[in-house]
Amino acid sequence: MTLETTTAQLVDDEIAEVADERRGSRGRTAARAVLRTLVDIVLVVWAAATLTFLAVKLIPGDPLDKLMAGIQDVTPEMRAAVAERYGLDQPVLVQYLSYLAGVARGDLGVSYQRGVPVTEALWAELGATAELTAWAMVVAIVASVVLALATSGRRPVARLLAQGFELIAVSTPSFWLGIVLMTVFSFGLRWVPAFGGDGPASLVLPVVTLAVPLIGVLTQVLRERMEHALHEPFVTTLRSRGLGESAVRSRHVLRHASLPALTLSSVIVGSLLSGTAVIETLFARPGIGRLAVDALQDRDIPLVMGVVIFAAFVFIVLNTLVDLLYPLLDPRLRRNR
Amino acid sequence: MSRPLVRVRDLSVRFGDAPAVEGVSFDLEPGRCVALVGESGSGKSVTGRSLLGLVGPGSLVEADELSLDGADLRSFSEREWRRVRGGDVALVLQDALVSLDPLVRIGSQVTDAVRVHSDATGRARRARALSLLADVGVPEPELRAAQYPHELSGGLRQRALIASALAASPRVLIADEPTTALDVTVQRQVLQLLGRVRQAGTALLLISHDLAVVAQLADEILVLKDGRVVERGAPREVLTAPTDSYTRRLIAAIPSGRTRGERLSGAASVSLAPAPRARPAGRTALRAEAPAVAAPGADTTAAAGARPPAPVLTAHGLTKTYRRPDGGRLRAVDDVSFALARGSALGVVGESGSGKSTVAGIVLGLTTPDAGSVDLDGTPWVPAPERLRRPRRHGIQVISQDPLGSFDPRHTVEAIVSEALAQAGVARRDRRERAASLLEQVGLDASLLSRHPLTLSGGQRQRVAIVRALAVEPEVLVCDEPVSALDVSVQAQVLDLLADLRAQLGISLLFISHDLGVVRHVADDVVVMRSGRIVESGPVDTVFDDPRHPYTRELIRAIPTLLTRP
Amino acid sequence: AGGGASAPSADVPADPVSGGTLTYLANTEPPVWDGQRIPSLNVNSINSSIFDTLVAQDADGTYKPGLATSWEISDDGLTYTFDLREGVTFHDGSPFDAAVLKQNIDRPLNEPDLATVSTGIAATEVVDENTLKVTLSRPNAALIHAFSTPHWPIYSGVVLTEHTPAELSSNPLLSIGTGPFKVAEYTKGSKLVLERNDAYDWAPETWGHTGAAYLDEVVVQFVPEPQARIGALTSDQADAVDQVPPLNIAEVEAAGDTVLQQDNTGTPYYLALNPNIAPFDDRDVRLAFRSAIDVDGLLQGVYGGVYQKAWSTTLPGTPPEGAFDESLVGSWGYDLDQAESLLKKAGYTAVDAEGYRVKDGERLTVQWAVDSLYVQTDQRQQLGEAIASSLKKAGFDVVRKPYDTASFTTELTKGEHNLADASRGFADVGTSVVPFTTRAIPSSGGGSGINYGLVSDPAIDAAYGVISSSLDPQERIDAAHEVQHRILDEGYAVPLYIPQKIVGTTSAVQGWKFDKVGYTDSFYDVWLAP
Amino acid sequence: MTLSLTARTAPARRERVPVGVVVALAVIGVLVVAAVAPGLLATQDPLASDPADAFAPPSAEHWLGTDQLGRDLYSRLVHGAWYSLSLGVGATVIAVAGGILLGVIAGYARGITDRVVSRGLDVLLAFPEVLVALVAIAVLGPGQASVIWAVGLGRIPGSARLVRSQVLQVRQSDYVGSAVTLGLSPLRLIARHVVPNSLGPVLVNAVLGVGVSIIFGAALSFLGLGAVPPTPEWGLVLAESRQYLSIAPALSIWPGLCITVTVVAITVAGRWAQQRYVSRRSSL
Ligand SMILES: Nc1ncnc2c1ncn2[C@@H]1O[C@H](COP(=O)(O)OP(=O)(O)OP(=O)(O)O)[C@@H](O)[C@H]1O
Ligand SMILES: Nc1ncnc2c1ncn2[C@@H]1O[C@H](COP(=O)(O)OP(=O)(O)OP(=O)(O)O)[C@@H](O)[C@H]1O
Ligand SMILES: [Mg+2]
Ligand SMILES: [Mg+2]
Repeated sequence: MTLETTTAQLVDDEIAEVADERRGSRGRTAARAVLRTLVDIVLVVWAAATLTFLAVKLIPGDPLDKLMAGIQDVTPEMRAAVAERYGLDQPVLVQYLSYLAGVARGDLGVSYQRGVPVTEALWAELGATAELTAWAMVVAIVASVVLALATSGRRPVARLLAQGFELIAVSTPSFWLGIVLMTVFSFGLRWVPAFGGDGPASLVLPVVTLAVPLIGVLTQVLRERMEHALHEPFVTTLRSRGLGESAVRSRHVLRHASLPALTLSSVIVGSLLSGTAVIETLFARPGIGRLAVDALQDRDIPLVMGVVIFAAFVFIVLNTLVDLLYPLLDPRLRRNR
Repeated sequence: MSRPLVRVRDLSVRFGDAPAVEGVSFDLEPGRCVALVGESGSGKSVTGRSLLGLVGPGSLVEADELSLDGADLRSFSEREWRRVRGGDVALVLQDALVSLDPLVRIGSQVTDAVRVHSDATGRARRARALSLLADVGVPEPELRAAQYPHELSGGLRQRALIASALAASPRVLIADEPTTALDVTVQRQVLQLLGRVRQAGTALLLISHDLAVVAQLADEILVLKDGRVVERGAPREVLTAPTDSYTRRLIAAIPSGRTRGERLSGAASVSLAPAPRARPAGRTALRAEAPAVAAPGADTTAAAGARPPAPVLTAHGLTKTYRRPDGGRLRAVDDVSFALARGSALGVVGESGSGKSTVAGIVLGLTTPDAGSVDLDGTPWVPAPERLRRPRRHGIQVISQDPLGSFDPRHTVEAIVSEALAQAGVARRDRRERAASLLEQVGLDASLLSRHPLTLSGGQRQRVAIVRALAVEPEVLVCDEPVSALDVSVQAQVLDLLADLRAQLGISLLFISHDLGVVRHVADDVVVMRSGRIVESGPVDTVFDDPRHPYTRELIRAIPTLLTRP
Repeated sequence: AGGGASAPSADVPADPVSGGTLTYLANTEPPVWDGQRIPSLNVNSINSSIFDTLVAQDADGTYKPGLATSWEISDDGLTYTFDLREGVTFHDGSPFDAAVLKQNIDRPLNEPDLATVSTGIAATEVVDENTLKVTLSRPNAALIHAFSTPHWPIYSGVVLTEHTPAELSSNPLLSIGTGPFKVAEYTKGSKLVLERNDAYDWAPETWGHTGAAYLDEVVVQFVPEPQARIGALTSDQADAVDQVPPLNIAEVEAAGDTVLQQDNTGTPYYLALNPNIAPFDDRDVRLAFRSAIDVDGLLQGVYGGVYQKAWSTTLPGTPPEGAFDESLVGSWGYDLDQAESLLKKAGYTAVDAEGYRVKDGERLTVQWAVDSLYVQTDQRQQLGEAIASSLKKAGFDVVRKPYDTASFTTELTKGEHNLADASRGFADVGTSVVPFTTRAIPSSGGGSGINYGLVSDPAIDAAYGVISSSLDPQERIDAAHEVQHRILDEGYAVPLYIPQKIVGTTSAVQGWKFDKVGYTDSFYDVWLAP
Repeated sequence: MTLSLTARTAPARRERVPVGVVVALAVIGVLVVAAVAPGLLATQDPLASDPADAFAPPSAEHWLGTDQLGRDLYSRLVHGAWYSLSLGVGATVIAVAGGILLGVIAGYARGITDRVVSRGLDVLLAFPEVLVALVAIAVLGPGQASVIWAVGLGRIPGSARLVRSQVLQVRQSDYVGSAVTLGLSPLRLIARHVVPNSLGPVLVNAVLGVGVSIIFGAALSFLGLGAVPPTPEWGLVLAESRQYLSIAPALSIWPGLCITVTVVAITVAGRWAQQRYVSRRSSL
């Protein structure tokens, strides 16, 4: 849902910025780089925890009501007992500090609604989300590379068709797409099951639903960057050495386009991990996205905060990973040898 | 051999309706060099590329004959072209710095053509890459082959590019501007390399806008203008006895020591009297004290006057250190001191990266030095709080290499000049008139006011930049490579204008250039920089005629000489 | 209806056969698996296959032996003595006895946030291995009923000793009971697999057979999208699906599948009016409001006539038998003229430019607080919109204000709303009365807050006192009738429709059962025709 | 460079607007009319329900038929344009305004301010957009305004980052240097040069963001957190219609089409603007 925000334009600037930052930090020793990453993680997690804590406190609705839901004759004593158990009787500042202390120990508290440690709840959902996200990314990347290779800067008709597809792909609400795919391919043609955790067949529809808009975005970026690279002088040099069109594209140009695609992908993966609520709901799959929405609706504060901290953590880690991958793809960003 | 290797007869290339090349004919023979010269856009590159079928999309190539070794190139299919490219005919592209894939190792790129045109094994290709790199004079080929383009200096990159062109032993080498963007010293090495290639029996098509470069190598020179050959012949004839007026102007416009005090463009000097209007008292006084004078000893057209009491600009011990990308420290400017006499021109020369622009930035108060100070008019200027500096900023202005980049892309000429006039305190209603008169003074039509800089020629743009600087009536103009992006003919106009500024307004110039000819033409005194330090300084003639520092000597020796007189 | 089962069709063998896997698509996944923690009817539909109850409620609302072979209630209604069945073992092989039962019944004494804390249980005592005595602090007429529901799951003692309550809540693999199925596999958010308990030999007489269950396996998948459930059923990806929307019944039947409909018990889906603030502080306005709603017409439009109008706040079939006051049928209805005259009487004589009634310059505006999650079930959103827009005819300006569940509770606590909608399913009349008692008024200090109308009426409170403590069914029934009359007379609520459980199955599925509330019961008797 | 130069100097040669863009602009035109003056296009009251006449097929009275409550689908969709467009535009305005404020501060101020604001942006970027929206809606309560804020707030960090990188580029440019040597004050410099020149890609991105916001709003409706019924917001109409997919598929097709066509039209127009901008830029 969030991924379409990132247009080619944004990616460009992001690349420029990442490259700048990289260049700036190239000289640092490995130890310093690790330290910097750690400090970043700590800072971002702290800020995320603090912001969410504030936001959640702003939300109307007493979590105690939620905790006591269903009990018919609640006495004030019972409320007090429960409040004490969850630390809700403490002043807000104390709650905040003890929460931070918990986070520092890797303890995100206990979910009000599920009664299990938040880390456990997240961990339980992570697998399903990761599976869905990973496959969707693989499908999206393969499809967009093929599409971009085949249509960048040539074959006007195919290019036009592909562009039309991309436009529609990014312009269609994914829940709607999912319902249509399900109706046609599962209930109508009966090719694949719509749900059920068994086997890869039941993954097909959710993965495709998730991947289609990604394909749209990624192909657009890839093609735009490939066409950009095709105009670079080095391409003329390659051609003047007698290289054929496909060799120029697949061996050289694609690599140039893969840099922005990589940045974009990391942004996408980051947002997918917590933003797949719609697909998960539709296809009856477990996952972090659904967990997040439910937690918020239930005022399950520890769980909400856990999801945010998790998302922030994933975001930073992915960024760091991409930072590490960059120099592999682009030697200009490598540390001096 | 009766037939030449490549025969071009009446070649014309058009893009849509616009002709880029018309009626060009020449022959290439083994071991000989044909040179194409001419100003930017005259069709040199297009001519060269048509021998490879790489003119570009939307082009129409026609010729009475276009043949390689007897084979008619006009009828080639894409497949056949591919066999020719890199195999028989190789191209060294114009922009050496960006003509190698930045993501692929040098060694692999050098043998691209080998991979395409033979089935040599990886091992054989590797060996070939090393020997090629060694052949073109790349030191430590083992190391370089494993590096990426950005890790090589410009000269090494240019040599690697030539090596990659030579990989499949082509019979024809097209070298498009192989030395632009290179320092004089590196330029000399590359020219020597091309000379060796030619000696080895390769036919060479050399393309350049620089007559001096071409003069060293060519057996035949073709001068192009607007896609047509206006003059051709052996270098000696073309350079010493040009028959075409364009060629003559081209040659005359090349600045050098000989041309000092002469007008390069042939046009008359312009009148630059400041418009009569009320000026802040302090500045009027200053003017009165500093009449239009040039530094003594300079044989400019200006009359010599009394020596001014103090230099207008002095720099003491400027030092600036940057953090290098690899974490190390780089002394971009190291203990640099100099003085700029009122009304004189101080040249700053040095190879790329020697710290010239950094000095300019410090003097302009845009870059904060780590140490050292600058006095303007005898009053501390750098370091000083920006708040105090702002009211004095009009006194020192800048003309940069890229005038277009120095204009807000949204602004028209009028907006650009008006902004400066506003800073100078000119009332809104007077601005347009004043701007028009300033433009006229530098030889531009007032009708340009409504134009966008984008639609102006390079020379016009640079003059607009000068107008903007003049609008605030500066005492010092810092010129950072003001003409290096211009064709010789345009360059001549701008240099003449700068001379007029000095002569008529008494403006002092800090003139930065890597072109020693230009510096020698313009400057009274010169400082030579290397790695951030001043290695030599003094009056321009002394330094050029009797260089004492070995680096200066090397620089001067490397200047390509225009005429191959014995 | 009531405990109904699908009639076997002609071409299907009449004798049940064993074996097979049933794939059942439930509409939601229970957020919590421990029945004691949350009174979710959906969790009952699953837990009833895993756990046995202490007593079993029969189709007629009476109670039959379950894990307790007999029980005795002292005259003061404060002491219950249960004799327990022998030879019963949990799925983990441990035996069921009084000590284990004590462990289970003692849980609310130690965990203040269990839904079952307020049952009045004060102490339990193991008399001997198969006898347990339970002492109450106050009489509780609904206790036996409570013990007949899976809200009192009876866990293996091993589980209770070794695992925290939190673990029981989140992990159904710990749901180790004595029931006919055991949990074999669980994927959070996706599915739960039940496997037959071959040792099962203690089915209560309320069931259709004895011995082990027929099905080998039941796969329960959680699919919230109704359209997806229907698609799965009609494309044979599922054997049974929960909650077929009324409008889709025809479609399901056309595909050759069977639709089972079961009326719920407890309260109907009703509108609770807040009589504390204007305009509903005037009884005439409340009654005018009720008369202005064309319940039958709206139900026909929104549900295609599948749902029936409810006449009272207690549904027919709610135990004990006779609790629903039949005399109320036809006692009220749609009457715009009456609404108009009542409104005029209440002072709403003028009509403004937009057609709304006005009194003293105040428009007749009704703020309807809506729980945005809750209304998504059963097309209640559509019904609500239709009601709101139809009330314009009588001059009511109904404004629906959605809140998410947590804010909704808070909003009601403030008491600034005029209207809220609700329904409560439970197979005992007490539950249909509680939502109108003072004790159930939501407040920030305590109380579970199911009295959405914030009604505080001594007459109802007194009657509820009888209903909740009397052990004499007739006394309870009389009190319940009194409450139903009072609510309708005073216009505290507008009953709308009788909720139904509508389950779709393939034609092979036989022996489907619903519990007394009207929810899917244990899969024990279900079998698949070959 | 020479190339575009000639193109620019010859204003006589007018740029041809591609057919697709013309269509897109026409669609946007119709949408704006529908949003601003739905009465001109709609044939019925979008809220008037008649459950007895539910799921009526298209007819002269109901051009696209009626929905589950017997409301005129066509009129609902016409009236929905306002909600969807105001959501898209409103959220984008919030995102861009917030983005400019934060981005200019971060990009122009150097040192500690930049570090603090940039890190802050990192944190905000790390927040899942869905959660930001959910929290915003939970805090602000339901309603069109909340949804606009929710979607807009979630997009501020991305927009701020874009502004910041633009400002960084602009402030390194020669023309800013030249303006400094002329002695312009910082505020004048920001107002005259930095902000106007940073804005181009930001605005183009904003146009594309309108479509993104509309889709995001529709997803919120699907999750039951978006527009409030009986608002005829397209996302909500679509989300509601999915329950009747098998009995009245047209109910889903039309709102789905409205969303897709709108977003496609806005994107096509935005791309076109972007290309024009880029080609103008690169020719500079
Ligand atoms: N692909 C192209 N499409 C359209 N016009 C082109 C193209 N390539 C070159 N031209 C035009 O052809 C003319 C000659 O260009 P060419 O590149 O040969 O000039 P040049 O002499 O090499 O100049 P320079 O010194 O700047 O490299 C120019 O007017 C240029 O604008
Ligand atoms: N902002 C900066 N950060 C880091 N290093 C810089 C910066 N500006 C300049 N340098 C480095 O300082 C050195 C001197 O640069 P400077 O631009 O002054 O050289 P120059 O003599 O003007 O060269 P050229 O002739 O190529 O313009 C170079 O090595 C350059 O890379
Ligand atoms: Mg050229
Ligand atoms: Mg420089």
